[in-house]
Amino acid sequence: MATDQQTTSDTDEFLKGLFAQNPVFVQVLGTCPTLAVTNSATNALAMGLATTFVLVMSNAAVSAIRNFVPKQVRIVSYILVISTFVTVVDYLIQAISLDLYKALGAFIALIVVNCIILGRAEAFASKNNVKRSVLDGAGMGVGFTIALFCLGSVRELVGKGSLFGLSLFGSHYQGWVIMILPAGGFFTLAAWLQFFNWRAQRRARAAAAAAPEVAR
Amino acid sequence: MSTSGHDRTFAHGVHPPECKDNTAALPIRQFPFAPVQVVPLLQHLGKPAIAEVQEGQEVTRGQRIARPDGFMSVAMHAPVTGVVERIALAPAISGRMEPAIFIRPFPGSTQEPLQGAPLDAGTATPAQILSAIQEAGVVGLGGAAFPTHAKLKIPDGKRADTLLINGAECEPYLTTDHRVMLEHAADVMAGIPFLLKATGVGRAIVCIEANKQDAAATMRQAIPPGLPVEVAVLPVKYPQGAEKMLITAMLGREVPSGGLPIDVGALCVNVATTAEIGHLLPRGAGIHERVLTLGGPGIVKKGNYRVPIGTPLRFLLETVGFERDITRVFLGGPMMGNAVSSLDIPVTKGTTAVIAFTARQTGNVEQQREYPCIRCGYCLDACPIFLNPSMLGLLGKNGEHQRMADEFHLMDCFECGSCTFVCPAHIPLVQHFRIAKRAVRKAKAAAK
Amino acid sequence: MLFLTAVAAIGGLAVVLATLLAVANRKLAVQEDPRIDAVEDMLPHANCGACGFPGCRPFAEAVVTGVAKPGKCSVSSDAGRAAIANYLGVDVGAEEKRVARLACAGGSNVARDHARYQGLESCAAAALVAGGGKGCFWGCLGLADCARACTFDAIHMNEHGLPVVDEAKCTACGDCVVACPKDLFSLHTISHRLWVACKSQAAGDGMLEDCQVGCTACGRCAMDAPGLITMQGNLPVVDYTKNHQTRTPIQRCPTGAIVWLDPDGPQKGPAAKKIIRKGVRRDAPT
Amino acid sequence: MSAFDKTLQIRSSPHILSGNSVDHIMFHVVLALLPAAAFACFAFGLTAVLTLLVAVGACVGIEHVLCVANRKPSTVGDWSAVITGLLYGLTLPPGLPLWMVAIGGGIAIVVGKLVFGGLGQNPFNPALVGRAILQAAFPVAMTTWPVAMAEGRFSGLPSSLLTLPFLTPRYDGVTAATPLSAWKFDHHLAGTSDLALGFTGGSLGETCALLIGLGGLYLAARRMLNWRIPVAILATVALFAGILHLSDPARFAGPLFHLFSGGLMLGAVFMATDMVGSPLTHLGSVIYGVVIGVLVVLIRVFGGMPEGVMYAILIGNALVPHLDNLLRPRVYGTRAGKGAKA
Repeated sequence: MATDQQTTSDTDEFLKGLFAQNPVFVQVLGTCPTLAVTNSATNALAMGLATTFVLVMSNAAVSAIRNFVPKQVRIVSYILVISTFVTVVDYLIQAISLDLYKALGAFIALIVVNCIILGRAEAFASKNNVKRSVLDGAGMGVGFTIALFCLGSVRELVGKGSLFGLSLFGSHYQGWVIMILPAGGFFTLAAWLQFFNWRAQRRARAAAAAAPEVAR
Repeated sequence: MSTSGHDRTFAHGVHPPECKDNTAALPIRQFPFAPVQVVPLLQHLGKPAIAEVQEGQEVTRGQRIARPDGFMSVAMHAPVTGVVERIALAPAISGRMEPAIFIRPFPGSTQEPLQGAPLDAGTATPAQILSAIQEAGVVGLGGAAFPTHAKLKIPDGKRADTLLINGAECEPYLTTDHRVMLEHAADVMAGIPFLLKATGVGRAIVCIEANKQDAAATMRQAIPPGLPVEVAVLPVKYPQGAEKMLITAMLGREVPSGGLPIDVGALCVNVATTAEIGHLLPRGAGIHERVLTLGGPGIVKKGNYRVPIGTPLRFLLETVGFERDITRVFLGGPMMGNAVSSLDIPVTKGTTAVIAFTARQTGNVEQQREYPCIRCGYCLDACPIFLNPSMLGLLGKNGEHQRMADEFHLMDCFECGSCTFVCPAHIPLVQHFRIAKRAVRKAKAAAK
Repeated sequence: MLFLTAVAAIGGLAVVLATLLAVANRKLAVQEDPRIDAVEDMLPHANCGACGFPGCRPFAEAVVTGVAKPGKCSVSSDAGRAAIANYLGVDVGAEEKRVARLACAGGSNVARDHARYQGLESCAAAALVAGGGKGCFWGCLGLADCARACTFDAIHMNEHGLPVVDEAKCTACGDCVVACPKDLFSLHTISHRLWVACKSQAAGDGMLEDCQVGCTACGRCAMDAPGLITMQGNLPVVDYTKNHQTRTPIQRCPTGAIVWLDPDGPQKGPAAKKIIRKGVRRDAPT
Repeated sequence: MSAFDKTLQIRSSPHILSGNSVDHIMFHVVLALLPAAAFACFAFGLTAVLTLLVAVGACVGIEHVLCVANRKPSTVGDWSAVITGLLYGLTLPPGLPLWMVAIGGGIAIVVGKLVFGGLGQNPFNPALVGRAILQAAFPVAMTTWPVAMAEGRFSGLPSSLLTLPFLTPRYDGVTAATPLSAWKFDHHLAGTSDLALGFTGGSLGETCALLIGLGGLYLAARRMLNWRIPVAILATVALFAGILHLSDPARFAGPLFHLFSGGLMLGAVFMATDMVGSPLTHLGSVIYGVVIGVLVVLIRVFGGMPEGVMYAILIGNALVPHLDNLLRPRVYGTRAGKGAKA
């Protein structure tokens, strides 16, 4: 099944990850980092970018080796590739900001088992050429980053009244502590999922109403 | 065994308003003949009887007009001296059209009932008694209309030790058994020897609820010397008259799930059925009329009447009078009775009462909106067989009929209506169960 | 030194794990006929059971093993059945399209109710309460159990509360046949155009009070088409093994209980009286 | 006689109902809550009146608005939203900013009840869900307790009550620890009679244990409350606390203190007995009550928080489906080894 899928344009390949197949809001993958590190916009963005880097690089590598690796050992190889890049990111963040590194903690290492990455490697990169795999990884990564930022900004805004650490509502704002706690992650994710489902349903209804009785 | 214990009863159950005062004191009155009596060939559980008369043939009151078709069937007798007008379909309470014999009474006839060869309880063999009961067309007059001879036939290897004469009459409004016990105590006592002989049982207990103390006293006095009969008074509770509940209340035994009373050595016969056997067998006659209560707020001349079998409900209501705002008529008590859609339905052997409700009574049932189940648990405390109606209702609503039967003992439900009666959310639980039971039976039949 | 240790560790792990994988691959491999998956993919995934199998996958297994013919799937299109037959290199086993037919025409405009049913909005529920209150004890109760049971959106209730089958969408899955508590539905090949739209065993004028379009058992259709139609009970029965492509039997029917099902609606004979009552009349005196 | 010319109605048996109904039960629960609510108003003055009004108003309002927005008939007529609002209001500390009261009420109805499908579907007590989320969101405001029976409570309002929405409240009046936190953190024991009669600080409904018990008796007498649950909870708490007290009276408070302090009475009588969230069977009810009772004492004595009734009941709620599934009633005629006798 190593045939390249050439039905969509390169741009679409990138854009699909942003909304139509957003890994968090549509595919509901990678919920562990989604819930754990989105208590502030900064953390969310950093986690998103780190994951994007790993996604792009691992997709490229997996795609490049797809024709050499036997089917039986492909998962082992993918994990090896992924964990290598995660280790690189781990060092990278440590070098950029130690505070950020401490805030993200174990979740950087846990990118290895983020099912978005292994999922894309298995579902896409192993069947497509390097260029399209990189685009797919970038799209998924940006989509993941957008989703994390959606959560992180809302949680920081409601929980602390600030964004990227900048206070927005003045010092008298009463922060909602629960939004910073893990429980707030669940509530916010649920609200966003609700919004995306509602949007999808409304579109489906509009499409059904626009199509003039095709079925008959 | 004590005969006055008030502690003997079953667990759970409900206390609906009794509503018996209106008719309990009224003696049984003979009802006139309708212009046409409609005698359905199927008035019992089992196979319909086979008509033995032709159109245009003259029949005498009490004459056999249909013979039983096999063991699970009983004979039919002419309710009136007259002429067979036609044999055609007539509406039945089941919602189907069933074949029936239409008899037009002779206006000038004396209407003297026909009698046959008498049977003596002392000399008859059990087989003779059973066949005589079948020939007399006797079925359970408490409402189920199960052929009595089939119930009394003890299966090989089984043995019964107690015969319960069921005079509980726990349904609201109903007073027929009460009046029969007061007015026909001798017939009841004459019937018991036949039943004991036929089944080989050593003792009989007449079970009466505590709201019929006068009947209990009358029955006690009527016990002839030497007859092993006791009278027991039970606390008032619905559904005490259900066979399983009565056995548990009196004997402390539980009929196994899916089993019969005989599995725990008990037999239950309705008191009116017993009286009928005691009346008919010594005369060699057959059932051609029965006692029923005409009651409910929609009826003007409420009372207990001896009504010829086959009297159409329309004639019944028009004779005793009805309120203008009558909205609902049902046969049997308000807890388990069946609503009728057509007044062309005739009175059959299983008709214990005709109750009519007016808009006032029906209003408080129908205008109650249905709420979601709030898990109050009232239904669990009401169900006499300890089901979980709350859960069953939920599954029924979702159409999970097979699961109801497999996991929650749906088929043990006998539709007494206690759960629906107490449900504050007004969920039609029993209706859900009926649909589910039917679906499960249908699926089972299809699988075979 | 660190570099060497790392290479040794990962390389050593690779050797051990590769051996493990090789063993697992040999011992635990499962073989299943891949054509079953392929055929299942080509089926409509309706799992309706019209083929006589519990669902699409068991049917696919049966087709692959040659137990059943692809044509048994009435839900799939002609092209779909042909594709499966082509893929497996077997014969389609063509069957004529069948549809569900309703043996009742007593909508609320022509049939009256004896009593007003109250309770759960379902035919199965109403049928258990004194038959549902409809004047005709055999007739359609109009509470749409069949329309709800239909997974193909092929049954819709018309303005008189009578279900209408969309022959184009009907796949003869039989769900409505099971759902109807009055057993009014049956499956027929689409060429059966001569149709008795009544199941009432009642006869004569008495039944006309309950339904204007019911069969009065007058027997004219049987007289006009001897051999093709026989009266059984109080209803005409069409023998579809005979030549039934004739409109003769409907000509003299006084109520229009026997009809010719044209694709654009049922055609009544010229003798059928016009329906006078037009409005919806759900309650009439008992 | 005249001829019969009517159309009959037909419906499935039974043809009579007991006359009880859901709104009837709910209304009586509201009635039973009124004495405790009235006492709260007496003890805390205008603050309590406003808090309860806003709590009930928020619950009823949001339920009505969401029903209408979803084009469904409004369900506020069944009184259940009023109960949620009243119970929720009674769990709040007096002086909590009204904007927080309103938000918590909305959360109680939306997250606690409507997302599960409305009345009858909610696994947890909605009032407690609202309070739990509020407690997690605003831990400081939710644990600041103005004193009861303060002077001038009927003439003025504490400034914290009228804090503008989304701003941090500032407290100007006298605040005090609740008896439970006083015991836990300062080892100060309040008198039993003060506790029972409600002359101590705490949430609105945590004060007068006797009036709550009275409401419970009223409902139990009308069979609108499963008495097994409060009895099991209170007995377990008394027993457990009593054993601890006997083992080390200096370290552990006595059973009476535990019974009458905090939200135990309100929780045991009105919250744990919420029909929707409690078990169907009698044995299940007792187990449920014992579990809650044990949890209450565990949290109070060994946990980090002074009060644990809320979490105990929520955990108890979570057990209910399993209790119902495990403890199915034994169906008539299925007793093992009880077959034919003859």
